[in-house]
Amino acid sequence: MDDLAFYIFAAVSLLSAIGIVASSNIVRSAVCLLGTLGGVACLYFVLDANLLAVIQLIVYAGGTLVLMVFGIMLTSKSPWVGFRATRGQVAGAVLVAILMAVGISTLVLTAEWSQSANAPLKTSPSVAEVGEMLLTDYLVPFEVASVLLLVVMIGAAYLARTEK
Amino acid sequence: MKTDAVDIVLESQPDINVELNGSQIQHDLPTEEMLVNMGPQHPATHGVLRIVLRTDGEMVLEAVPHIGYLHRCAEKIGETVAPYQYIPYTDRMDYLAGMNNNLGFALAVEKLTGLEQEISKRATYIRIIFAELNRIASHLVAFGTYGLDIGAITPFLYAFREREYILDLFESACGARLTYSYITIGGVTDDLPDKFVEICSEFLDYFEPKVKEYNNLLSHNHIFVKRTADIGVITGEEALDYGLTGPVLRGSGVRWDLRKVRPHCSYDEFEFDVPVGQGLKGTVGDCWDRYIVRIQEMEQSVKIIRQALEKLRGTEGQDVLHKKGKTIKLPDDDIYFEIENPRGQLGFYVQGNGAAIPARVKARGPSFCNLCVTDKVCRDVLLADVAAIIGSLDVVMGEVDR
Amino acid sequence: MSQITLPWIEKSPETLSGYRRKAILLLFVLAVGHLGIALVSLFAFKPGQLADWKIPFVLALVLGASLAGMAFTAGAFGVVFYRIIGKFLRWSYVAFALFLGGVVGACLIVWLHAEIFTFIKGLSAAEGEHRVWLLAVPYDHTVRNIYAGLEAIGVEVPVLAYALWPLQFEFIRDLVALGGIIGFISIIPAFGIWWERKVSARIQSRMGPMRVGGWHGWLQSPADGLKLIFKEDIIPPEGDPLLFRLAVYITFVPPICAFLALPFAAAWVFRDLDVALIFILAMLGIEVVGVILAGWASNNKWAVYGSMREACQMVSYEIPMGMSLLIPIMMAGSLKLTDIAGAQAGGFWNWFVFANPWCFIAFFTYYCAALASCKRAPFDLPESESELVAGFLTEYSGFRWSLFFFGEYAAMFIVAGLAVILFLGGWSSPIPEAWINSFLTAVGASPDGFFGTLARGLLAGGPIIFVLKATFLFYVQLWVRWTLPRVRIDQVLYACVQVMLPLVMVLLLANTLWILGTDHLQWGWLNVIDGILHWILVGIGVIVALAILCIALYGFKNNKRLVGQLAVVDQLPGS
Amino acid sequence: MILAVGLNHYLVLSALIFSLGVLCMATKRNAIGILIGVELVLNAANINLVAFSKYNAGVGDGHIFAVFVILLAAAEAALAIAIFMNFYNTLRTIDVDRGDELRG
Repeated sequence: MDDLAFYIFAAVSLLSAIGIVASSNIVRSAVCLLGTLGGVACLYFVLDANLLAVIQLIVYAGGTLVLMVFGIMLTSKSPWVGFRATRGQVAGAVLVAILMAVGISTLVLTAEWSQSANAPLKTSPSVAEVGEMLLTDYLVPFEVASVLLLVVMIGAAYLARTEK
Repeated sequence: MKTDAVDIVLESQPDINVELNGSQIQHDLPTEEMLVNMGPQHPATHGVLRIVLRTDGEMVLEAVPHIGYLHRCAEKIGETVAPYQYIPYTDRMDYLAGMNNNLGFALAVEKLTGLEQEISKRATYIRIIFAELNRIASHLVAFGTYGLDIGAITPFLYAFREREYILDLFESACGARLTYSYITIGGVTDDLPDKFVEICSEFLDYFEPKVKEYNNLLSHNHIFVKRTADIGVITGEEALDYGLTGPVLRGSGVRWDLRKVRPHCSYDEFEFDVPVGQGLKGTVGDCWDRYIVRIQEMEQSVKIIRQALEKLRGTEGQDVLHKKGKTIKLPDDDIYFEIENPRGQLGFYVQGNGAAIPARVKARGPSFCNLCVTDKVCRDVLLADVAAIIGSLDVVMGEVDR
Repeated sequence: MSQITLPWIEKSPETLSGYRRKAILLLFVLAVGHLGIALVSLFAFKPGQLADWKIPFVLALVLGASLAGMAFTAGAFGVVFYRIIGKFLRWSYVAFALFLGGVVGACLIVWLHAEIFTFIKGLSAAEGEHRVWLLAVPYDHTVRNIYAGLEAIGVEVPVLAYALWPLQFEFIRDLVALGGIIGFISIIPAFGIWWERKVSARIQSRMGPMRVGGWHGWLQSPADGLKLIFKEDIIPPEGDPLLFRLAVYITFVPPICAFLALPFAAAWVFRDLDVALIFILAMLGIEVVGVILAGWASNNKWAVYGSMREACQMVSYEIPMGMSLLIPIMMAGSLKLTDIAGAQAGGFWNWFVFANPWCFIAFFTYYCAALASCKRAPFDLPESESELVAGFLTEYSGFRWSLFFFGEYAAMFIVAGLAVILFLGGWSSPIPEAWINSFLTAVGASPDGFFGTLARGLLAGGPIIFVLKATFLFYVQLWVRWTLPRVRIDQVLYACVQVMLPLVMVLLLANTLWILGTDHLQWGWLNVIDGILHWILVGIGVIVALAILCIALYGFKNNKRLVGQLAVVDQLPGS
Repeated sequence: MILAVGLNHYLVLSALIFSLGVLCMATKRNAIGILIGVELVLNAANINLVAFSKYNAGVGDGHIFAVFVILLAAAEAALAIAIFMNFYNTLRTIDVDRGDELRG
């Protein structure tokens, strides 16, 4: 069942990702991004990372994506405004991307991972464990991240204002 | 990499800093101005008013009212029919206060022809009763729809519940519930039905405590006060400059009521107050003041009707309709006469040329004059405030467009 | 029901009888046909001939045909005899009977399913790996195996073995449960809208829907739904048709997904996620995207206004909402909704809302924020009628429009349910179970007997109590909506950022320190204060509950006095 | 069974999404389109982290890293959109190719 779920959600995320690239309309790209984010969140569920999945949904889909759509609305005049790259650029980019995908995939498939790559661990960290790790082992990054968020909040508010 | 769309964006870019009232408005975010058509089909424009809003986000920079969607040549028709036949057309001007419109035109014509002195006392009191009942009905609609504009739906139904009783009273007297043509040249078309006085005073007993209910429900509601106080302030001077009349003028603190200062229809025999806006919740002349003046006027109308019902007791048997009303010929003269309508001063200019049909009829509608202040008040307000301001002006488009 | 007219029935008196005769004939044929299939399927399968390769055929042909035939026959029966049925429906209290019957039936079905699932789980697995030739998935129980189990409990119907065979897969069981959830979700708007109309009518001293379905127009919502389905579906040509269609589903699906994690009782939950609470919040958050897209794709300025307001409002109110919810989480020490509700069992004084002052205030901040995030009045700015025509809904019509309302009412129920689980004790009843048990013993009924089980099931907690509590909070949402005017957008944001956010932060901090003091450091004086405040809050809660009850009773008894009465007007000649 | 999912499946999926993200960044002219590409790349990285945490190292380190990545992505998006607002305010377009001048 998990395998089937993986294939379904992987297909959803991949197709949506392709949709992001293929769509010339930026709002449609953003909607496709919702598909990818949702698909990846479902993959987290499949991987037993429940906390991460809901964080992905609440922060990415509920927060960042709304912010992006907001940004799109503030910066474009009609739903149909789109900028396209030239054919040459697109061809080059596609070539590079294909090379990159093939290269990384080959690397991944040929690499020898330290443990058995096909036997998932039975125990996944629970929410409580992740929380405890955040407040013990990773306390400094956690606090730094909170300061960073504060700085970003102030910085974003400052930057978005027009100069007086 | 230039595309057409980009060029359009570049060219049509208005200046971000808009100069208004001599003050520079700085905007936090780069935004674009948008022209929005509010109306003619919009729930908050009370009919077919169309307001073109120039907005920056939620901020309304400019609001230009466009009128004429309900134009029916009412004034021109006045030149083709006799005054007696013109009465039904006045009903359809301010369709929420038909009685008052009838009264205005009837009084103007009576003054012109000198019929004024021959109207019986009973007819006068009946006219006053119906004009004031209609004032209550009209203010009830204003109160209810103002609640709707602010987003409270329930007061509307309460207002209409009471209005139904008034309409029942009207129906019993003249058979119509909206376009009455009851007050006519030479008096009123028919005498009061049986038991009208008792029923009417019972209605007043029932209605008076309801005003308190409205105040509890809406007037002093925190959200309502927050939405209306200090919004759309019109100072007394501005109100006079713009020629505003009625509750809109009195809301700005100017104690001017034609029933007091130039009493028509023997209003001078009655005792009543003229409520004015005092800025209880905010500044004098804000939306809340205009609103509360209407509520208080309903109470005063109740007072007037009570007295009129008292005075009516000794007048049984008097003729309520003067025979000459239908057959008058207008002298070669003109007249302009104003009365106090629920919405303000309703004036009729009638010019005769010796025939039965007037040479010219012109109406000065209070809603029309009050509407002109929109442009001034709806600047630098939020979109939601536009609904609140238009609602507080209480315009009736039938009368604006005529 | 009788209000719905169908053209092919109402055409003319002559053709009507003809149509009806033909329809009845068709019905008869259908009924006989599927009775035949049912009989054949009952007797044609011999226990000796059970074989796994027959499973797809039996499921598709026999069971599928007879189930579809039954459904079709029932539907056609309803259509043909709707006049007669309509007469029955017009009897008062039929609505209640049907509603109660529905509740009891749903409970019975759930109970039956639970029994069947445990029965299948209890079967011994057949040896070896089994496959149906079309189905590559291996399974444990063969049809023979299930039949053996059935025989052991005395049910010797071979076709049942085929029917039960799919239920051994978790997937199928999930589908069944999903069917239940979707059924519940479709009842909420249908019932909720009708109820809202009745409540608003009562508040506004009028009657509300009175015609369709007889008793108080209780079938109004299905009739409206039918109308909406047949309405013309308009898509603005200048907008983005794809996103216009998609936006509906992005708004409609997440609240339904949220039901997957919402427990109705300890065992009545589709997936008891350990992050259920954040999952539900995330789902409510994704709804915004759909609304923004709806406004954007409509290419209508009012719609864009609506969606921008929605974005502002929802994104900002999610923060106080989530932070208010942190307080009960802190009290329970878990994100699992079943744990949080379980921690409040045993009497209403154990509910978190009365635990300490911070929780008490947090309940109200949560409820306000939830109102705002459900875009219910007084925060209904995104669709505010008098300002934005209909906001993001301006261009929508017909079925798409109704799907938005499905989503909205589902979200309303979810926030009400969350409030119940987190603050009001979830599905546990206000009375401790021990009291009920002792009362039952005092009366003379055994707590484990039939009446005892029934009483405990009804009173001591369970889905019925949960739904009742959630429905009350749902009702408060309606109540507020029909009483208050709408706030302005700047006031909405001011209330969130300047009032609610600092308040909730203070509450969070205070609650943290409070728990630290009472539970971990065990300061005696703080515990004393805690106890006193706790009982004061319980007292307030009892007073408020009694007051609401008294007002409700007063309104119920004097219901004539609420409506404006002026009897003499009826004597007027005109009326 | 060849379709049985293992670590490699996740890694290949992540590689594909990563490449699509890069492609998105390269082909989109709209600044927000580029931001979307960045989000894709970060998501690809996250899939890797979580998959490794599940199949390899075991403890929740991967989860923690992924949480931080999501957090940073959110922060980055907020900041980026603020910058785009500024960009748009100055140049009246969101086409990144037009932002080739160094004056503000």
